[in-house]
Amino acid sequence: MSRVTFAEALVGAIADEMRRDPDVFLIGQDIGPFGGAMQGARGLFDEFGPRRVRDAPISESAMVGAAIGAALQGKRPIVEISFGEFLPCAMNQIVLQAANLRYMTDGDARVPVTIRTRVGDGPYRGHPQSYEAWFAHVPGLKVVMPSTPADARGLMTAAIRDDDPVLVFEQMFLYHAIRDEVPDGEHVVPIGPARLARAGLDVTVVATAWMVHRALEAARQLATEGIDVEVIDLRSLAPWDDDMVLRSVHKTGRLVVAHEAWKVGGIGAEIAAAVAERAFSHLRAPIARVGAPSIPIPSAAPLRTRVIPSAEQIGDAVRVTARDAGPAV
Amino acid sequence: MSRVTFAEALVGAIADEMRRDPDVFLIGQDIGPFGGAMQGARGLFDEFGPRRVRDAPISESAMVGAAIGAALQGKRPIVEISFGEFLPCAMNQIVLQAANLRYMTDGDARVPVTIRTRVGDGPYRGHPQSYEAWFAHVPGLKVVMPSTPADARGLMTAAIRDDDPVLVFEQMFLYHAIRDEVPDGEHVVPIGPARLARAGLDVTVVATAWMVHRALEAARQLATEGIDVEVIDLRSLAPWDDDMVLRSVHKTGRLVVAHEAWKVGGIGAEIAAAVAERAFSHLRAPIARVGAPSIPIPSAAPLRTRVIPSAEQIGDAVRVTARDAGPAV
Amino acid sequence: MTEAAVGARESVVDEPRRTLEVYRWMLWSRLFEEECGRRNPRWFPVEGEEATIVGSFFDLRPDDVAAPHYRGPFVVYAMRGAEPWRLAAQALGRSDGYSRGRSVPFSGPLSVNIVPWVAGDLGTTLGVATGAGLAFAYEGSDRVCVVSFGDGTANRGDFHENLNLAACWNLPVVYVCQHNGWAISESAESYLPAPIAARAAGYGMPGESVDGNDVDAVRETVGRAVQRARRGDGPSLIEARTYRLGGHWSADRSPYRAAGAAEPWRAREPLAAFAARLKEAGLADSDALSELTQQLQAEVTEAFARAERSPEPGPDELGWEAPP
Amino acid sequence: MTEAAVGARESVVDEPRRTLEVYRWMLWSRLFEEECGRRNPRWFPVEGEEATIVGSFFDLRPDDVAAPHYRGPFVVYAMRGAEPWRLAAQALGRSDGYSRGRSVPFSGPLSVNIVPWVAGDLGTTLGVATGAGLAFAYEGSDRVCVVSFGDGTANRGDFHENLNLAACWNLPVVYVCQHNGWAISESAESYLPAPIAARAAGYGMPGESVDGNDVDAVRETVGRAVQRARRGDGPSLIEARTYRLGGHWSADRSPYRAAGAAEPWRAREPLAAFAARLKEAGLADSDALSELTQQLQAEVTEAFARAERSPEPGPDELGWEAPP
Ligand SMILES: Cc1ncc(C[n+]2csc(CCOP(=O)(O)OP(=O)(O)O)c2C)c(N)n1
Ligand SMILES: Cc1ncc(C[n+]2csc(CCOP(=O)(O)OP(=O)(O)O)c2C)c(N)n1
Ligand SMILES: [Mg+2]
Ligand SMILES: [Mg+2]
Repeated sequence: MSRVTFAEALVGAIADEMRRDPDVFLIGQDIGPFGGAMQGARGLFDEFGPRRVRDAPISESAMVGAAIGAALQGKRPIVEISFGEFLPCAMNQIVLQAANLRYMTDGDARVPVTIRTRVGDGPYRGHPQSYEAWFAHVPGLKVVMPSTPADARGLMTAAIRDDDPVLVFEQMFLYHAIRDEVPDGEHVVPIGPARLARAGLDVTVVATAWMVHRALEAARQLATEGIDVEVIDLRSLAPWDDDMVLRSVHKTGRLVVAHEAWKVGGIGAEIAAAVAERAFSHLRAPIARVGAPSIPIPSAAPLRTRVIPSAEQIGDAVRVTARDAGPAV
Repeated sequence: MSRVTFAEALVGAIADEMRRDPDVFLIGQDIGPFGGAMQGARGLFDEFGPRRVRDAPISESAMVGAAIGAALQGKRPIVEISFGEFLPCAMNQIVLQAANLRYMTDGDARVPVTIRTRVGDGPYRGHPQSYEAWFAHVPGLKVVMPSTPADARGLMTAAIRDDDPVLVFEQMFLYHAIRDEVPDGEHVVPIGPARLARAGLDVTVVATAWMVHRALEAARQLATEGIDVEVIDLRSLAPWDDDMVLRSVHKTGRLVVAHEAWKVGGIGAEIAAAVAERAFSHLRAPIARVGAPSIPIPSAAPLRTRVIPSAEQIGDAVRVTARDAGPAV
Repeated sequence: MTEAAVGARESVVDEPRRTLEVYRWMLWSRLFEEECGRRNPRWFPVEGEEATIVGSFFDLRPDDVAAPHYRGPFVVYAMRGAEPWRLAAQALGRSDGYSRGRSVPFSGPLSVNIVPWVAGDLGTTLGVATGAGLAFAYEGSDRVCVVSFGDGTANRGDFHENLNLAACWNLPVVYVCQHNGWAISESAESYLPAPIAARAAGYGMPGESVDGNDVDAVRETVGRAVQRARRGDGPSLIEARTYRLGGHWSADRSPYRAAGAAEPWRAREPLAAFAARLKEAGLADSDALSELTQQLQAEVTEAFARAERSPEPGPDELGWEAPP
Repeated sequence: MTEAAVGARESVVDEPRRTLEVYRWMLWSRLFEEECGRRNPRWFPVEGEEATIVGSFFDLRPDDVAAPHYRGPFVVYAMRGAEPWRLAAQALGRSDGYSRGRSVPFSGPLSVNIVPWVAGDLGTTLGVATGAGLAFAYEGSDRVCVVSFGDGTANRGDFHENLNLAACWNLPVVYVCQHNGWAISESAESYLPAPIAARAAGYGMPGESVDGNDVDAVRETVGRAVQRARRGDGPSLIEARTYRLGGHWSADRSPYRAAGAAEPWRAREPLAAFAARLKEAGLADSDALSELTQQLQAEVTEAFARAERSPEPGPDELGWEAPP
């Protein structure tokens, strides 16, 4: 075990995979001597040099397209899109090539491309919008979003080893804020299973990335009020762990979903809808969703703070949910 | 009243707005002498000429960007993206410019751009994927999806007159298949309110575009089985008519949502989640969603048929929902 | 002509056997694609563009990657080993088609080292092809990728990003514009303010224009660019000027095109010209050529007959989360 | 020099009063932006690029549209009438900033006919600027739009699509590349295989390279292109070669850049050179210039002081569906 930051865990995973597998390489902007946006590729250039750590022109679409093409030739490229707000520039390659290739070739083509990108609020406040829900809607793509250094390492490793395209959404606030234990050596977190971040009996909170931490913060407060919250860190958004979520809701009968992206049409909508479809008879209160309100994410810090869901907001949603006595038919 | 096709209704709305307002013009591919993909711009070039009906190079991003820029100068451009599968090519302009401008300028900038596009299965089977759910997730965009010639005309008119960017998703199967009454003269369908396509007491079905027709077909069959289905044609996806949907669910206690796009992460997820949040105590059965399974939409007709939700599938979902006796707590 | 150019000409256009083979493939393409159009009113006819297509891809090595334009790619798949009857099944959307009915009709098998068509949006295959070049550069191999695309497609942002990326990274990719003068109903004058080849200078790569109806010229020009790429000297852009004799799709009568506009090009359509040259050079006589036509037509007919016995795709072909 | 060019030079660079005004704005930009950087470690410094920026936009008419690059746009907003203290408030994210804290710090007021910055993705403003030109062409007005963008941004697909669209439709847009040799940590040699100006030929539009540190040359070259656009003769591409003397952001010490790499450029930074020329031409003496500096610095300081009294944005500024 060593204590590393979220960013260090991500870089560590990439470095280890590059050591293990000569077909793994990195394409991105400013990933060379600069070390990547927010130092998210730090040290890789020094160790692996310009052949395997390739600074690219500002051409997100070509970067992703080239990664896909190289993947069809047996390579396992990682594309670094500096910030998630640039994914729209590469949308055609991601949605119409990466996602379709395997199915449309009846499995002949595999696309082991990892697309990593930084999203959400963060220390520098730039480029906060996060579109992970779009990609979870598109068959053929996998989507992960870690909340801890250990999962950052394990999911990045799994993404690189996966034979399908995987998008890794790296929340920026977490980047340098957290230092935590990460297993030494091989550490793979399979894509799919969620993580039980806190066991509880009264209310299930399903959260992603930064909101996992805020949900845990809320849970600590709620414990003092006699509400025992179960926090599930979704960590894989596509596929997502319906099993763990449904089992938890069977137990608690109450569900709150929390994420940083816009509430409307966010990943929480899918979780909530699936639970309303498949665990309805176990629900004892309305499902609640917590997410950003329907405005573009503003720039100034005091506005940003009001837009991004707080631990208090999550706590309030849980309180309302817990208070509800059960369905009035 | 005249009886026109869906496509004719769309073209009629555009023509009328162009006659009314000299600032309205059309940008697209093959909208000139050719008359637009699937004849969706038929006759406009003859009447308005090349200044106002502008054939563009294959440059979806520039087309949308140019429309936005012209809109900031007081024009009201309509951009025709021949098929919805090309929206990913213009995603950066739609999401980062069109959607942000009004909010980020504190309302100084308005973006009266209409983006029309063709989606779904259709007579020629090309370009079936439909991404309307993405846009409903992005604050600052409006999204409409008509199912009848009358609404096609009325919503297109409203879109063109709206001061915000509106995406009009035109389902291709409906294009020439339906001929129906459309009011003569001015006909505006406000963006927002849904349409009660069929009143019923037992189960609410919320559907979009083609699936409205299939839901009605299912409802006719179900009526013979003693199940009285209420069909709501959502027609506006952002904003959507939570009021009508919630009121209907209050009455029926049962909800099925149906759309042609992928079920997972589709617009149905948002509807289902909102109902599970806000009308939970009225729900007497699990919410059911009907949509395409999680595979890229295949090309061959027999495969396509299996992927696109049928009236039978909607009917089955309703039957299961109706049968459910109410929540077992 | 430079030394390299002479080398290229020698290596690609001097062997009678190969010249006849080129003719054979162009003819095969004409007949096979006609059959596709006959059975599918939404097929995209390639008549008139065969010299550009065959000339661009004929001389590639089997281990090179070919990324043909969506219009007329079947001959490229066939030259590289795809089975005609399965291509026919692909065109018809049958379960023996290479994608088993899943992908667009003009796709082909990955096994013959192509970039398959998995969607209909133009421009993205330029990215995937560039990526093949990236893999080859990464490996230090001497494989190359040739990608063709339409003159309309050359205006998509992906064109720019990819040519620039290939130039920056010195990738072994040859970009061939299959310039047929049209993008559906729009004529190239309306969307191309300058020759495509003039765009090459902006990326510091060679750009050449070639008569796309002269298969020898196409082979030579593309051949030179391929050699350059193979040597590690980077990408090139080639504009092959040809003409779409038919409509955008088979049933399209092109009412938007001035009457007679295609006539000058019909007069110089590549097959007849090639046949005349073969006869002139004594490589084949009329009898041989019409026998060849008959033989190929028989093969094509047989391929389609077999394809039509292939079942329509069903649940097995659907795969993944197939609903019951 | 052509006749038109002479006309352009006459109209833009011959008036002493205007020349002094140009100097004043360049100096204002230097001082104002320094202040921004001092208060915000994530500011994007523009030191060294003032001649390109002021020279590109100074001679526009108020009813023209200006779409400046994200690096250093404040002087463009100010020249067109934006209030410095509100720009300062914008830079600081205060409620009196033009976007009331909503948009990125480098945005400005729509009222002065600009393309505002509403997101951080590079390239999209090229589309919006092209659309301004479309509106002008549509109206038949003689207004024009000048848009500037970085040398790194020139590789985005939007560059290609928009220059081509403007060329096809003959739009009155002048595309100015503010070529400062860097895109964050990458040097232009790594991402530009050829000069940007060489890309113009691919769109059949004039392309020129100009010394971006020579404000007269920039004014003249852009001025000529503006006149051309105003006359209805269509778009142009201009590459103004300048240099980013500082880091990508204020606190960036550019460790990725070879030590001393900036020195030759620092020696020719535009302000000192301009001051020397003013003195040489007898338009100003050292005293006048240092007095001007003091006066502008005082104005800048006052603007920031006032901006800092502006409240932090709160619920009122949030708007729309503001949560309670
Ligand atoms: C991104 C995108 N935009 C528009 C289309 C619709 N479309 C299909 S074929 C075609 C014309 C293509 O022209 P060109 O590239 O010259 O190829 P050609 O058809 O002439 O072979 C168009 C516009 C598309 N398929 N993809
Ligand atoms: C589409 C997009 N990709 C990447 C970035 C990240 N980024 C911000 S500034 C910058 C460098 C831009 O270089 P250039 O266009 O030359 O402008 P300069 O910073 O030199 O003024 C990059 C890559 C971005 N903002 N947008
Ligand atoms: Mg063409
Ligand atoms: Mg730069």
